[in-house]
Amino acid sequence: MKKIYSDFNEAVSGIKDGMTLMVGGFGLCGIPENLIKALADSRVTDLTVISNNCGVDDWGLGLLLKNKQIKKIIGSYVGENKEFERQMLAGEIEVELTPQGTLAEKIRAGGAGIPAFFTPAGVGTPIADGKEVREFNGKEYLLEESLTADFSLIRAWKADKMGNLIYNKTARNFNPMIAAAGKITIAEVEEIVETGDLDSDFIHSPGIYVQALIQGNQEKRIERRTVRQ
Amino acid sequence: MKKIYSDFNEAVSGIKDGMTLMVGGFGLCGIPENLIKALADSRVTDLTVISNNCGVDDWGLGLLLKNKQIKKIIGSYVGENKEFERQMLAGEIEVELTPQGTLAEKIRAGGAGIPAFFTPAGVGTPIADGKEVREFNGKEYLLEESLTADFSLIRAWKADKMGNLIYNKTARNFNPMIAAAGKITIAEVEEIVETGDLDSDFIHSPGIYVQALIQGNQEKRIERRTVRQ
Amino acid sequence: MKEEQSANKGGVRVDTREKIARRAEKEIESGNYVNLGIGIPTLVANFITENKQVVLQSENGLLGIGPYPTEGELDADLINAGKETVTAIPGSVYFDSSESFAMIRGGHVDVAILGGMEVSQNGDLANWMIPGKMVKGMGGAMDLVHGARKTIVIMDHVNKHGQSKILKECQLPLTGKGVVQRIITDRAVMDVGSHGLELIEVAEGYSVEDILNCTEADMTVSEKVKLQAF
Amino acid sequence: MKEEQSANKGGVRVDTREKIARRAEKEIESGNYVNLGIGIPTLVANFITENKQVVLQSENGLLGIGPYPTEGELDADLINAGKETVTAIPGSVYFDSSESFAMIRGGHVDVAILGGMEVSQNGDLANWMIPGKMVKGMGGAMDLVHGARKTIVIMDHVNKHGQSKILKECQLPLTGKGVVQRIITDRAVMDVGSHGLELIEVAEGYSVEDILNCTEADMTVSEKVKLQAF
Repeated sequence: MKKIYSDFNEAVSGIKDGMTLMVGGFGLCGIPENLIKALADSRVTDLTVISNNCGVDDWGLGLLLKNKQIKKIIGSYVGENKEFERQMLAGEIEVELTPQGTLAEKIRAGGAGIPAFFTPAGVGTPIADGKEVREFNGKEYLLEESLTADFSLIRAWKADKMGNLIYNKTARNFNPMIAAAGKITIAEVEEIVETGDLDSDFIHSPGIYVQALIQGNQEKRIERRTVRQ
Repeated sequence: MKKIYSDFNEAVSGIKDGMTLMVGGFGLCGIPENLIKALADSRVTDLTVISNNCGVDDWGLGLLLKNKQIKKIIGSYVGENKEFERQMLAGEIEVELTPQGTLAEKIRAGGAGIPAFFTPAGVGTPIADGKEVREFNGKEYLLEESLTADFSLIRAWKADKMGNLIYNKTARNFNPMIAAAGKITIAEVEEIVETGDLDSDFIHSPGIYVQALIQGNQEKRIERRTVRQ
Repeated sequence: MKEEQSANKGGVRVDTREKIARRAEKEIESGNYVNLGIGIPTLVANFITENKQVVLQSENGLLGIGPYPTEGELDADLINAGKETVTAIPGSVYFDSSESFAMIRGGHVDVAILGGMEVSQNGDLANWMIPGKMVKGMGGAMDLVHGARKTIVIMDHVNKHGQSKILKECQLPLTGKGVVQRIITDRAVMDVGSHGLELIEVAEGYSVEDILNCTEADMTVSEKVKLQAF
Repeated sequence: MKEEQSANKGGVRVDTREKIARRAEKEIESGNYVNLGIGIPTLVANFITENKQVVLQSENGLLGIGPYPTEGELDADLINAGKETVTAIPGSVYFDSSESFAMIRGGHVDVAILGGMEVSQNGDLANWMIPGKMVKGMGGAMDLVHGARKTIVIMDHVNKHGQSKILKECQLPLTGKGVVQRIITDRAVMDVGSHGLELIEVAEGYSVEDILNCTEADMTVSEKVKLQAF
C-alpha cells in the first residue's frame, strides 16, 4: 500500500530549494496540474525542471516561471509563453534544449539504470557541441547521458492502492518514464481504485516506480482547441 | 491491414540459410511454437538465433538444434537440453552468453535505433572481455551494442488486423522487444480479432512493428509443473 | 517565371500551400506509417486519397490520428504533436514518448514529411532556429530526420525576399546533416542522391531553366525530368 | 563445531536450507519489492510473515508472485524465473523483459537474495560458472547484483569438502565485482563494509572462533556481534 495524500500542499512539502524535478505532460496535456499549483504556492526556488515543455503564461509550469522558481529548464520545446521569453532573453533562466526523442530516452535511461547511450539525433548540429561522436555501422551517433530527479511529479488516469498506474490516451506521453526516473515519484490521479481492480496485463506504470498518490480534479485546459464542423 | 498467413510453412518461407533470427519466449513460455516447427521442417541452416533460451530436447528451439540448423546462439541461459550440451562441447555450435537484462536491452536498443549503451552488468566478469569500460558517477559500466534480426518470430495472445498485439501474462517476456527488432516480424497468435476490437490504451506491441500474422493452436508445454496441494 | 505571393494573404498563398501538400501526398503509399510535421505538412493529411490505408504517427504518443473532433468529441487528453485536439481511428494505439521515438529512431516510420527553412544540396536540413531570434526548441524534428525511412522536406522554393531556400550549404544551424531524401516545393521536386541534387519534376508554370535560376544549390537535371508535373 | 551434512539427504540438509531461508526472511521489510533467486532463495518466500506486505519480482516479467497454483489454476503462460508455474497476487503486474530489467538495473528493487558458489571479502560474487564444466548461462544474475538496493547472498558456509566459500578472493569467474552487501550462511551473517568483511551474527551451535576458523577471508568481528542469533 502506498502513501496516499489528501492535501496537495503536503504532497509537495518534501520538495526543497535547489532540487531537480521532472514533470510529466506534453504541452498542457497530462500535466499534474494540482501538484504544480501547490508547488507554485510553496515558493520553493532554484529548481531545475526537466519537462518536455514549460506550460503557458498562466498555467502549468508557467506558474512556476511567473514566480521565478525555476533556475534551469531542460526540455525540447519551451517557448509558449512571454514570461519565459523575457527571462530567457534577460539571462534569468538557463535553458538546455534537447531533442524530444533524446529527452525521452535520457529519462527512460535514468529510470532504467543505463548511464549513457548513443543516438543519431543532433549529429552535425549545435546539440553535438562538446559531446562524443562515434560511428557505428557507417553512421555517426552522439553519446547522451541519462537524467534522474529528486522528485517526479506525474499525472495518471487511475491508480490502485499499490501505486499501479494507467494513463488516458495521449495524456500518457512522458509520464511513465518520468515516474521511473524520480527518486520520489508522486502521482496525481483522477481516480484511486482498490488493489486488484486494474487488469495485471494492462498496467502502464508498475507501482514499484511510485512512492505516493493523490487524487485530484483537473481542469484539463486545452492549448489548441481545433474542431471540425 | 497486415499480411495474414494461413500456412505456417509459407509464413517462414522467406527465412533463408545464414540469416539471423530472433525468437520470443522465456523457457517454453510464450514461444511461437508452430513457427518454430515449420522452421524445423524447412531445414534452413546456418542460422544465428537470438533468444533468451534454446528450448528443450524435443520442443521449441531444441527442434532446430536437433536438426543442426543453428550455427550460433545468443542467449542468457541455454543449457536445458542434452543435444545442446553435446554440440557445444563438440564445438559444433557457437554460443554467446549475454546477461539477461543486457540481452533484453540490446534487443530493445536494436528496435529503437540506439546502436550502443552502457550497462553495469558484467563489469569485472568474463563478459567484459574486449568491451569498453567507462566510469559514470564513480561506477563502472560496459559498452554493449544493439541487436537486430532479419526475421523475428514471436507469439502473442491476440492481434487485430492492423497487427496490434497483446500478450498474456508472463508469455509476454522478450516478445515485444523482439517484435520491434526484426526487419520482418511474424507474429503467431492465439486469436485474430477485428480492427478496433482491442483497446487503444492497452496495446502491448503497436502494429507498426509487425509485418505478418498467423493464427495457430499452441500446445503450451510446461517446463516445470509446480503445484501446491 | 510566374510571380507568386509568399506572404499568407488571400487565396494565392493558400493555393500554394495546398499545391505543395497535394504533391506531397503522392509520396505516401497505401500501408505506410507516416509522420507529418507541424504546419504545411499537417495539411497533407487532408489530401490522402481514400483508397490508401495510411496510419499517421504523432510523436507525442499516437499511431492512427483521425480527423479533428466535433465539439462533442473534444478531449483534452487527445492531442497531436502540434498540441491540437484530434481524434483517433479504429485500430489506433497510444504509447509513451519513449516508445514513440523508439518507433521513429528505429526506422519503423516509412515517411516523414517536414517543413524546412533551408535545405542543402547534400541533404542537410535547417528548420529549427534563427540565430538572434527567440529559440523555442527543436521538438522531435532532430529525431525524425534520422529515423524515418524516407525524409521529405516540403517548403516554398524561395523565401520572401525571393532568395533560394535550396542552398549549396545551409547558413542556419542544422536540424540534421545529410538527412533529406526529397525536396518538394511550390515549383519543383528534387532528390538528394549520391551524386548530389537532381531535379526530377517541374511544376506547372515553370521551366527547367526557371528552376535552375531560382536555385542556389548545384543541381543536375534528370534525363527523365517531368514537366508540368503538378 | 557442529558437523552438518551438505549433501541433500534426509532432514538435516533440508533443515539447514530452511534455517538459512528463515534467517534471510528477516532482511525483508514490509513494503519491500524483493527478487529471490533460484534455489534456496526461492524458499525464502515460504517464510515471509503475514504482517509484512512484500511484493516479489520475477525477472521474466511479473511483479507480485503468488503461491504455486493448484491443479485447477495451472497456467502455462504464468511462470517464474525458474520456469516453475506460479500464480499472481491481486495488484500484480505483467511486463516485458526490458521493463523488468529496467526495474532491476534502475535500483527500484529493494532486496535481491541470491545463491552463491563463492563470495570474496570485498563483495565479489561467483555463482554462474565452473571452468571445465558445462556452462548454462548467467540468466539475470549479473544484472540483479548491480541493480538491487541491497544484494544478499545466502549459501552454505563451507563446500562439501569443508572448505570456506567465503574467500580473500574468488577463484571462480565472477558474476559481479564488489556487489554483495550481506552474506547469510548456515553458520553466520557477515556484512561487506568499507573496511572489509565483518561478522555480525553467529548461528546457534557455533562460536565466533568457529566462524573465524572456517572462513578463509579476512574478517573483523563486530563489537555488537550477536551470538546464538538464529
